[in-house]
Amino acid sequence: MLTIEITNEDFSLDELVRKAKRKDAGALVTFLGTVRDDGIERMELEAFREAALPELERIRDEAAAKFNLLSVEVVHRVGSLAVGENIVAIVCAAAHRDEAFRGCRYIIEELKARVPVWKKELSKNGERWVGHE
Amino acid sequence: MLTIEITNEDFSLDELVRKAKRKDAGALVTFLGTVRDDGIERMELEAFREAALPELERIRDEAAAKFNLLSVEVVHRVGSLAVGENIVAIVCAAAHRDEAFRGCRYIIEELKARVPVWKKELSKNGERWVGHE
Amino acid sequence: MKIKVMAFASFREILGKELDLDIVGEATASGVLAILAVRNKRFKEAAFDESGQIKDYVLLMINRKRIDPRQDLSTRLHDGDELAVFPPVAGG
Amino acid sequence: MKIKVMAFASFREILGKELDLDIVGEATASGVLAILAVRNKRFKEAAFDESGQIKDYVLLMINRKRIDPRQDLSTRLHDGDELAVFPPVAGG
Repeated sequence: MLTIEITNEDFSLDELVRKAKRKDAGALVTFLGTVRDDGIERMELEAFREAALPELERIRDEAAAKFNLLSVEVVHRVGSLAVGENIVAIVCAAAHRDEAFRGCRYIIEELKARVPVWKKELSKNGERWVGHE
Repeated sequence: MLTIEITNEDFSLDELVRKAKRKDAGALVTFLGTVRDDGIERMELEAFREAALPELERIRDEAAAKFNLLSVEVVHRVGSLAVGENIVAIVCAAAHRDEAFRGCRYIIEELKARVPVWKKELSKNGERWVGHE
Repeated sequence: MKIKVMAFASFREILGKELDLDIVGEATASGVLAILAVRNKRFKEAAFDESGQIKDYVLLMINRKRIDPRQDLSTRLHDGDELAVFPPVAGG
Repeated sequence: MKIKVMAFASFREILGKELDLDIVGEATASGVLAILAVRNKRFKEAAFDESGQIKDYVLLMINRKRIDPRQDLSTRLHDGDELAVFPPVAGG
């Protein structure tokens, strides 16, 4: 019902939405993060999986309680990704759209601040860990 | 590039997202409206297509300008839909997530207020046009 | 002069989706609505209040542009114009 | 006493993903970091400033719970504990 995954594999939004759908849900909001081309060629993603999964579960539970979410699906990829590839998807289902929008926004903001995942950008000029001083 | 459709057919979010993806987009936010079970059995959707399409184009252009959207896909269904079926999908791609979230929210709010589409709910107790006095 | 009337949602159920009216002399939006009210009692009850005013929830478009029923009912219609009548929108 | 050190991102590139340290006597978070700094000059330069303070951007977890490097560095570690060292997170 509430799935959280950290994986090397790509995912399908149709599949995530199919899992998130509820009869009492009228609104599903999806955030999809992709590798943006700002001069980079690839991105490498690394996770502290054993700490990231429980942190994602806490964030999901917080969001579900705050915004009356009926279901939540989260997938975060790790490994080497090319420009345009999917990094993360968050699907939130709620009775009404305000809750679904706010719940989805909450989860991606908290994920970026709290979940132990790191990105390294690889470009022609070298490589750089994102978020360093 | 910027597709707007009013159709009897169901749609695939994967397909819409594939069309909306851009190399310079890091965030795609999708709103999916579905038929919610609050005691109804079906819903019938009707559009004034010749007026709805240009209104959707205006809304899309306003959102693209206000929120720096790189692409927008909108599909709205008409006809008879069962509980759980897709009604509307809006996909907004932007460089950053704040723009994508705000652009997607803007389009669904304006769509609901301005676009000539109507819903009739059908339940065991009869039928009711939504939004009437 | 031919005027096409289009109706949607509850008004479509009363009037049908499209009507072609043939109007003699000058035509205005309020004139067309009055003709419809005379021809169709259910439309009269749905669209007008007891004092003969258009109800607030009735929305109108001339050639796919919204008009304000409080100000623009005397708008002159021309041969081939299209008047759309519908209740508040509810899509999405 | 065995302590497992896990390192991620830039610190993984310096230290490797996992190290098993065998520590004699009592162990604290700051004690383990000091041992790592002695063994690995690149780690010392990446994690400590010139006055020997842990840099602000270094994040620490003991058994997958964040600790505050300004207050909790003297936290006692026990046999089998896991200390994780990493830079600011940047997922999504």
